[in-house]
Amino acid sequence: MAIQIRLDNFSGPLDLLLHLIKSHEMDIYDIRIVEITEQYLSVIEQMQHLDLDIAGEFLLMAATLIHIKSRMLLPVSDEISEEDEDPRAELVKRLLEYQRYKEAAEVFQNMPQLERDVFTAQFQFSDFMTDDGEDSEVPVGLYQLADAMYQLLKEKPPEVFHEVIRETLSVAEYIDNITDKLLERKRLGFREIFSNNYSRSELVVTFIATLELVKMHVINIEQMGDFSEIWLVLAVSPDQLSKLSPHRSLFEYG
Amino acid sequence: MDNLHQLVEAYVFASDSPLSLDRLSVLTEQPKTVLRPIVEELQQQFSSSAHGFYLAEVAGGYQFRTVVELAPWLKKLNKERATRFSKAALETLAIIAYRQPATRAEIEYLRGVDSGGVMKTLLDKNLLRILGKKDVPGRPLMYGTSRQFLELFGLRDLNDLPTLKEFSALAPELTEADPLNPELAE
Amino acid sequence: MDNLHQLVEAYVFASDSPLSLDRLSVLTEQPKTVLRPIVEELQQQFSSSAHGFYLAEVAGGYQFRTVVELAPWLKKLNKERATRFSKAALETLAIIAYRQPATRAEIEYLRGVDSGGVMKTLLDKNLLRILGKKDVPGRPLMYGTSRQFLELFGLRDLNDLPTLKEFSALAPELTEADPLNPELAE
Repeated sequence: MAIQIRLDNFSGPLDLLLHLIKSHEMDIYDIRIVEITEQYLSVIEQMQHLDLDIAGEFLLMAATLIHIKSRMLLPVSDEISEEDEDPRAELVKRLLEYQRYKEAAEVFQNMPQLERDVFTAQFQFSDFMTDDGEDSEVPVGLYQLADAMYQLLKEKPPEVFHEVIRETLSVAEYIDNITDKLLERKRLGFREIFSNNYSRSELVVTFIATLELVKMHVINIEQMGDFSEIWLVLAVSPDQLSKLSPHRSLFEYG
Repeated sequence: MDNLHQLVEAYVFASDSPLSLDRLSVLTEQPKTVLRPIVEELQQQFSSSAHGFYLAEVAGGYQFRTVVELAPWLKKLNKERATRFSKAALETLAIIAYRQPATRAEIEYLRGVDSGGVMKTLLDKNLLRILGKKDVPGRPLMYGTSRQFLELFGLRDLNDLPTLKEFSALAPELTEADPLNPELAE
Repeated sequence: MDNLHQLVEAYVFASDSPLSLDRLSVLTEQPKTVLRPIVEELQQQFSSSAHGFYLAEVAGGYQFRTVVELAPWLKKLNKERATRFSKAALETLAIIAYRQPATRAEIEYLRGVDSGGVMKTLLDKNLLRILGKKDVPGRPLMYGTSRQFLELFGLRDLNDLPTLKEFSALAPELTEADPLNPELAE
């Protein structure tokens, strides 16, 4: 059966999945996973023109379906089958939960809405004027407060904040950090040289440190293909490396 | 005061948002025990089908609103101020309304899609508010619905939300769906 | 139509501006000869002193208005509104909340306008407090937020302020703007 489905009619992968389950008259508690995966993938294949962000979310669900399918095909060993959860359980739970809110959204849509179905008085004061100056006032909440700050920062160039983001980060220190890690591992993924919650300045300094190490022929940079992981590989012996340390002051960047 | 009934009616009519008994009490300088029967009287008075509007109880207060049945006619006033909500916006609103406080990660786990943009729109329309931070690692923001949300749908309070069970055809043992693990969403 | 009276009442009630008989005629799809007696009936009905508003004839149309005699009372509605802030006040408060201790010069640099008046209002409302003098030439005053500020926004402490980083993540198209580090706000 050829399905003509426009993905933008669906608010997300769960919405699409629910639609497929219903249109194939499946029981949500007993999804025929092979069939539904096939159907789902065929819909995804049609979406050549979809923007990448959305596609990613739909593809994630495709991966989930394929994963469940593969787990269903695995032979079930007798000993643990009692405790083994149905591979579909998590998905079913999510679908049911999503379905409730999807239905709630439809109920909301049909409820009488102010200014659409129901109106309040368009009141006019008699014979005295109100202070119109107050009209621009907004109700106050945390969102409004944070938004006010956010809008201000967006308009102002960040140079105002250099005094607060200036941290005592030296390139030499970061060169040491990277070489220390390389002494342990010989080979490091580019992403691994950053701490978990790096700040912008930390990122810059780390990057400069990396370039510096390449320039000094201490490390080599390798990449297998476009957009794949970038690897930092130690190009000198550990002994040579330790000799570098005394000169670290040369790399101080003020 | 001689004509408190008249004054209460005028206040409710003139206020741009629903007036609570507390507020009315401050405005009229009368105790709530005196005001309550007056409000009830007004409700009764405008409940007759002869009237085009009635005294609704919304968001913890009272407000005159047009009768729902006249909606198709009143559309002709062409006020078009109403927001048309997208499916994504209504889903997000529903999740937050029923699960509040809810974090962005929880919402996105449930919907399966990035919801930041939709949430921002709802926040800008004052339908959501930030309730604080959740006491879990990373301290994500928690969101809930606002007073304007109640006003939009003419709800007295959150207990007034349609019960999910009423329109959900779930197997009975599952109607009390477990709260999902927010951690899973991350 | 069965209940034209009800519909006319609702139209006049919900309309942004006074409704003329001509307009009412188009809206209700009824001739003016039918509508005129209905409008007169409505005028009569709301003319009693029991009502807080009446059907006024203004600018060639009809509109519900509050009774003139109640004006002194109704003025109080303006004064006793729930907490609202002007954009200027909110901006100033936000800058001080996130960047305290902050001097007036810093605030004015960010806002680009004189902020003395707004700051005075906020100080009068006890939302700000003076933290001391900054050790720079001229020794300007440093400002921070008060306990009342925390109460107003339902915050336990300043760490409860939404981090601008998470906040900006709501709107992907804006993430290029430099998000502030929450830690720096203290």
